[in-house]
Amino acid sequence: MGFLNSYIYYIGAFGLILIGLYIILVKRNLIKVIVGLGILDTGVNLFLISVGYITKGTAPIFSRTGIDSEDMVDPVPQALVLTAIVIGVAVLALALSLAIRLYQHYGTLNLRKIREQKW
Amino acid sequence: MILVVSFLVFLMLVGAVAASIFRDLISAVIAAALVSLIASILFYFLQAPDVAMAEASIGAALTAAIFIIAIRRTKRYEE
Amino acid sequence: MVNPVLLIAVPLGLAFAIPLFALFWKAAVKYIPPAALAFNLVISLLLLPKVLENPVIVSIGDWQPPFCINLVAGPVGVLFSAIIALVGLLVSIYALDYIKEGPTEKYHMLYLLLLTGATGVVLTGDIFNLFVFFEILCISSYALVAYLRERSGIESAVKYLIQGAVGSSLLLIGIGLLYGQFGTLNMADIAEKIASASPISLFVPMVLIITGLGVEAAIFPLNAWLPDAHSSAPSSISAILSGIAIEVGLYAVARVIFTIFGAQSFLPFLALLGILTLLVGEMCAFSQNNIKRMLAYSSIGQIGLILFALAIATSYGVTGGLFQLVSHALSKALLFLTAGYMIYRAGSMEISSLEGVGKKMPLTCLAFTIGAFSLVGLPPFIGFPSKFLVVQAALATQEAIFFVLIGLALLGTVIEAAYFFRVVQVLYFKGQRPNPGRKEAPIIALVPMFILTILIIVIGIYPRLITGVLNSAASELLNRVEYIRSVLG
Amino acid sequence: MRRIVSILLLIIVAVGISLSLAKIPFGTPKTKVGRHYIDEGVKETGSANIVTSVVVSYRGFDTLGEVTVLFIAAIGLGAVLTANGREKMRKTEPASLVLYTGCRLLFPLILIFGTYIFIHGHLTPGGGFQGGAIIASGFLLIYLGCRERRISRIASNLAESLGGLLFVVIGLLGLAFGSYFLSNFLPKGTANTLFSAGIIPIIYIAIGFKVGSELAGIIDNLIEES
Repeated sequence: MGFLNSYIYYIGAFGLILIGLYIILVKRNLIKVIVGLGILDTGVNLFLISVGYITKGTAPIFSRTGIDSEDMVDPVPQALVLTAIVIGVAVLALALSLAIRLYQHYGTLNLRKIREQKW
Repeated sequence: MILVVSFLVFLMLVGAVAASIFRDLISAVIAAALVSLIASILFYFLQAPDVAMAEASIGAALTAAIFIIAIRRTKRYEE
Repeated sequence: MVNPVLLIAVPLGLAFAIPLFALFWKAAVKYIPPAALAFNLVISLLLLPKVLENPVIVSIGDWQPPFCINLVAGPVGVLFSAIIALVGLLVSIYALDYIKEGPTEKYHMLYLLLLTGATGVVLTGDIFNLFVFFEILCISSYALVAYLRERSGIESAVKYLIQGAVGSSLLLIGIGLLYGQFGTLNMADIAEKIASASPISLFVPMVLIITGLGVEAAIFPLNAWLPDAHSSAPSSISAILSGIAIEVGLYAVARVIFTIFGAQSFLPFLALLGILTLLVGEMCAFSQNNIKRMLAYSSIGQIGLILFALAIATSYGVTGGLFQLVSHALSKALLFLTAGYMIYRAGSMEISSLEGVGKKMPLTCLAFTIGAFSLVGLPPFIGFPSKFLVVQAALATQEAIFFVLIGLALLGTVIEAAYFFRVVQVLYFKGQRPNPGRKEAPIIALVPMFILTILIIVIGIYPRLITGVLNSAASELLNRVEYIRSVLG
Repeated sequence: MRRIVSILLLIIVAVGISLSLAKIPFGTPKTKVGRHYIDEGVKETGSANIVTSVVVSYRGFDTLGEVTVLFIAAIGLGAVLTANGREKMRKTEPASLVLYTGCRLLFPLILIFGTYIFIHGHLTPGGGFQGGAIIASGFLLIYLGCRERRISRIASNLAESLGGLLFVVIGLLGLAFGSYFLSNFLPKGTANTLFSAGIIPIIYIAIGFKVGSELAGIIDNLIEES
């Protein structure tokens, strides 16, 4: 139980990161690869938030008076993750528009078949 | 509490694996949206309500929508 | 007192205003990027004498570092922002005529934002802010590579985007690990605390961050995207990607290694990577028939040489590396700009189809030849003093490994000379077609080529014009204690 | 072959990261900058939500970069998907009456909810990004339910452009009045009231409009047949 207590969020985050990387490296379909990018992003965000967590902490909002500021979790990773989420959705949207164009040109999304140029 | 979190993490990883396995891209996108949604619940447990809101609205809803629009304009099944 | 934040804020504001201009006065849109970049050039040149004495540190918001994001306008930052503004200005003048098709106002917006992102990367003093500006740089270049919407452009943009996105995720993980250990994101603050951390826990974030930045900097195993992207983008964008984007990536790598980690033991490995990059690039360039792919591979080779010079990590070596970087930025921008119109007139990117172009467009081809000679390192062009300085620095180390590596680098230069001379020979001495009808590039495209040529020759003859700046830039990169002191006070 | 190499690579990544995680135990306070923000944030910025004060004030420059990234994505997507010639829009079946009426009823409510989220960004969880995303999802609903309706491209460009300009101009005003870019030059008021925290709500409103119109524009561009 102690192991789970201290590592469960890290396990989730790095599980997502590794699965995302696996999809990107192995899958052939471009949309699938983009799904993998999304999962990778989610994993990174979860990792950043877990870094800032304090056991039995509270959200860093002084919504009423008398909240003990000692227990507040770190606000900085939350700000970073807000930025990272928006950047992630921007990259995904651009990637999807490229995928649509690619499909119009080649009639397929299989990255192994689209090899006009050498790597 | 810790059991709930463990179960959610397990479910999230299952969702991610499912997103990698499904050959129907729409199902894969739904699985990825499930991952985002559970991640947003985890953000809430980690005392980050701002991030939870952003992840639920941007990560789960809008991303899934643009994926589905893009799939509608390309091909639904992975070859 | 000129505030360096204007270098970022003003182009950003103008880029946001372009949609408004497009509504009311569409013809004016294409003059906005040159205006913004000319403004940046003036500001950078005004800042330059001041920062040579003392770096200018400005905060964003009312707080002091490390509690806010700060800009560090030291010699390195201002030198880079001046080069970015100069090359960007010349290329944007060239693009006034070159870019006629497609959604041009979107092109101009993305172009201006790309250069703003590059300026932000070189000026910022905060590692997460560096990530954000890096993303601005990368995402606008993905979109610009695909600008022509041809098969090859879309395909290479997709490859570029996937590799770049994975790279930036790795970079973000590395930043997260650093934040978890030190609880701060300010580069000077991290650098100050890093001495107390154990090396094994630093190694992983360092590798992740360098891998992430290395994708954009095109260091050897991570540069699969580069030849495709550089050859299928519009020529003006190829000039910027080769002349600015890779250099900014290299700057970020150098800043991370020298200032944040101070990793001396990592440097020989980096020198080796640099030489590998150089050899791979030059050999692939030698076997190309497509002129833009040849230039792209030659960029990889040059990046390898710069990386090698930076990894020598003596004052000489870093100065040489920065000099080589400036010389590559000017020469490669010139080469891509001239190649753009040569391809346009010849109708094909194959080198063999350029036969006789030397008689058809003599000025453009002369500029191309000067750029090529400068890149090879012939006097009296800028490439000569820069390569000479690198060789001198490697010999001054008195270490066997650097002797061997610089020998390999010279071998690479020989290969480089071979393929550039082949192109020049095709341009002038092959094909006796009887149609020497003169058709030069338009005058507005010749002006930037002319200015670049003049700069290449003048700095080649009087290298002292910039060696002073380069020297103090090198000492800023090498002296991390001074950097920490000037930021944190 | 490719699969085996990838798995080996992943194992190396996993081992490396778990080595360095040993230095970052979960759940223990380990921050220095964040502590300062929690202790001084309300006094210094006047915002009750510390995350908002970090996003907009302490790290406002990141946020400026971030809206720029979204702007670039919207423009780049438009540039990639711009039709080469004039092609016709695909005919689609009209939505059923229930869907149509439901969407039209829900749309203003969603807009109000999004606006509430970003106006109260400095008091409660939420802010410009979340509110903007909610507004964009309202437009998504309109696209799905009432297919013949489109937001005018000019209005969305205007909102995008003015939102971004407002952000930069506020920053430059801060440079003029407070001698720092993005300096909080307005009175900060008392924390936990709507009119407090100086420039923070204004910037969040600008971000809300910008993010909302950009995301709606992205959806619009993707949905349109080209």
